[in-house]
Formats: sequence, structure tokens, C-alpha cells
Amino acid sequence: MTVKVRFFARFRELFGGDIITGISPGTSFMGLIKEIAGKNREGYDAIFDENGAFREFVILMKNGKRIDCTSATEISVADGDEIAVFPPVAGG
Amino acid sequence: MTVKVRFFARFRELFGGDIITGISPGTSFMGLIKEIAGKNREGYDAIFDENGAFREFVILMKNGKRIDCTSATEISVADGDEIAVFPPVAGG
Amino acid sequence: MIAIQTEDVDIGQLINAAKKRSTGAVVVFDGVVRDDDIREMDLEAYEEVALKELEKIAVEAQSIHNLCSVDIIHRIGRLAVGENILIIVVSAGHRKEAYEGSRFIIEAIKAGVPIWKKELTRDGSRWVPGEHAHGSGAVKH
Amino acid sequence: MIAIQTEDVDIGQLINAAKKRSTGAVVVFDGVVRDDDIREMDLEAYEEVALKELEKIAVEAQSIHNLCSVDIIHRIGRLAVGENILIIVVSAGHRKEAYEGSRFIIEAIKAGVPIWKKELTRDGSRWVPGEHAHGSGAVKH
Repeated sequence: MTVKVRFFARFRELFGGDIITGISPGTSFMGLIKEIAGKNREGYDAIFDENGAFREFVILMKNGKRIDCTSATEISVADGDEIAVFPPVAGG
Repeated sequence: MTVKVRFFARFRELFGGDIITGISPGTSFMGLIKEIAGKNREGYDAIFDENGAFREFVILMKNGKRIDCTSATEISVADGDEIAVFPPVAGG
Repeated sequence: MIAIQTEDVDIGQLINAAKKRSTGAVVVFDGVVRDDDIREMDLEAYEEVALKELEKIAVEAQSIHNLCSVDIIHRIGRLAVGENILIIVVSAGHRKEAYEGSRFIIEAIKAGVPIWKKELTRDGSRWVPGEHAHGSGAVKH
Repeated sequence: MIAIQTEDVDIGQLINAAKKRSTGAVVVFDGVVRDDDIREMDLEAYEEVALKELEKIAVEAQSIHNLCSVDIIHRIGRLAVGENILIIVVSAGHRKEAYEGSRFIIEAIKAGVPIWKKELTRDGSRWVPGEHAHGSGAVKH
């Protein structure tokens, strides 16, 4: 089972863009991001606060749809999912 | 003493554009327009109502500045003045 | 550029010229002859006065809305459906100023600049009524 | 035309193509790289998602504001001061719809489309903070 995790903007600079990773069944959205972010202290701190919760400004998507940060522990990821993590948008 | 009276849009069609006319000293704005308009029944009716007052929508200018219709009897015209009479504007 | 003229203008060129170092937003308004069952439109202006009023409106808009630049070109004469009637190009540091400045200008033109339009239909013609259908007895300007 | 691309576009051509028989007003918004003491700007998008969101915004704007046509071109990559970042061209029967439709689109883009800008200054770089600096915990979309 593999998923693609995409980081953008400042997070891309910290994590290096797209990461394709194997996951075990039942892995939560939150669990997946923590596992990846845990390998990079600066990146982890950019995304999570001191209590291990997503920082308020972090935006999450699963297959192009926004996911509420507060439900990230309940939502699990499945084979082939595309997960995106990014800071506030600034287009226009 | 001569003044130039300019009609625009529908009024131009009725009166034929610019009219240069001699006036006697002390002629009022209202008097001047009535004199010119009096020669053209349809034109007169387009500008004046049944009581001989300017129709509400008529716009008057003297030398490029708007004149309040209600003061047209008090304002006199002087040699070289440019008077304009036109319907509501519709530019843009 | 503030002008009343029969010729069309190159909007792309106006946009390029409107960009200053401090420009973050350019807004263009292009008023077009709409096919309200008409063949053509005939535009007439009290030119000297209309030009002065456009210049006054441009200065006001620039100062009120903090614009980097203002262009207003109002065409007169015979125009076909789809042709440009009025082109307003404004630039500003930020989008809010640019949109509001542009809107300020078009509303001021509609309200008070002595220009008239006649629609030429299949069987005749009709003068376009102004949006502010009151004469000097009612208008504050 | 709805696109996210590195190339610039010809705004004059877009305006001409935006004119339909029922068009009375075209409004163009052109977002430009402003010289906030920067050399250049680097733009990045979550392209597939951003494109879909631009398409959704265009459809919404068209229906809410009764537009004849909508074009949105958002550029990405490296842009110099004065270059076009975002071009929105809308046409409508009347000016109110055109202005409001245009404004609706830019505000929706600023609020939710996954695109980011990095300003390259003389001594480094900085990410432009979004105007809506909240993540999914706070945003309704």
C-alpha cells in the first residue's frame, strides 16, 4: 500500500516536494504526516505545535479535497491516496 | 452682442446644432432660450412644459458650467457667452 | 491619456504603459456596443466640456483611490456592435484601489459627462435615455 | 480559457474573444508583480487542484453574476517586476455584473486556490503570507 504525500511552498522547501511512501492498513492521516515529519525536526515544528496538533494555519488535502485538521486522527488513508500539506495560499 | 447657443442630441436634431444670435443687453438665460425655441413648436415643447418652465430633465450650461434651471430667469447672458441646452447625458 | 476621439485604441499598450514600479493591479473597463437589436450606434459629445470633465474625474479618482495612473478614452461617431465605446485603464498598488477607482470613473461619466448615444435599429433610431434622467434642476454636480 | 501556465497571454486578444453579441461591458483584472523592494517573484501551484478550483470559480462567477464569458490565466514560475501574474477577463451585458463578477473571482482565488508566491529580494527571499492565514481548521470552502 503506497500513498503520495505532497508538500508545497515553505513545506516543500523543508521536506523536498513529493514523497511516495508505503503505509500499513488503517494508518490515519495524522499518523502518516507525523511519521514523515518526524524525520525532520524543522519540518515537524513548522507543521505541528508543542502539543503535537496541526498548527492553525496548516491546510490539508486528500485527493484534492480539504480535510479538517481536527478530524485528521479519525480519517485513514488508503492505497493510492494523494495527500497534500501546505501553508496558507497566496495566489492572485 | 452675440452669443452662441448649442443644442445636443435630441435637441440638436430639433434645432440644428449651434446657433449664433444677437441679443440685447440684459437678456436673461430663460429669455434667450425661449426666443430661439419659440421659432420651433416641436423644439419648444421638448424643452418647456405647458407652464413655460424648463422640463425637469433639461440640462443647461453657460460657458461649460451647469446652470440651475430655476435660476435661468435671473441669470443674464453676456457678449461671447456659450450657452448649451441638452437632454440627460448617456455616455459610458 | 484622456481623450474623446473617433479612433479605437490598443488596450494592451495602455495596460503596459499603466504599469509603474508600484503597480500591483491594473483594472480595465471596456464598454462595448451591445446588440440590443441594433445595427450601429451614433455617439455625440459636447467635446470641449466633456474632455474637461473627464480630466477632472481622472484627477479626482487618482487622488481619492490612490491610483498610479488613469487613462480614459471615450469614442464618438458611428460604432458597430462589439466595438469599444469607452476604455478606462487604471493602475494601483492594490486591487481594491484599482477596482474602486475604475468604478468611480465609470459612474462619474454616466452621471455627468455630456455625451449621448443614439441606437440605430433596423427600422429607425432611438436616443439612449441617461441613467440619471434629471436636468440641472435636480443634479448636484 | 482557464489556465495555470508559465507563458504570458495577449490581453487584447482575450478581450476580443470575450465579446459576445450580448456583451456591453468587459472588465479585466491584471495582477502585476509589484516592486516591494524585490528582484523577482517565484510562483508555485498545486497545479491539478488549482486548475480545478479556478474552473469551479469561473462556473460559479458566471452563474452568480450572469457573465457572458470568463477567462482566468494564473502564471507560475519566475516573474520579474511588472510582469503579469494573474489575468481575469470577464464580459457581461452590463457593467455592474462585469465588475462584481471580476471581483468575485479574484477574491475567491485569494481565499482558496493553492498557489504560493515567494519574493526574491536583494538579500534573500520570503514567502508572501496569504490574506486568509488560516488552515483547514478555520476555512470554510
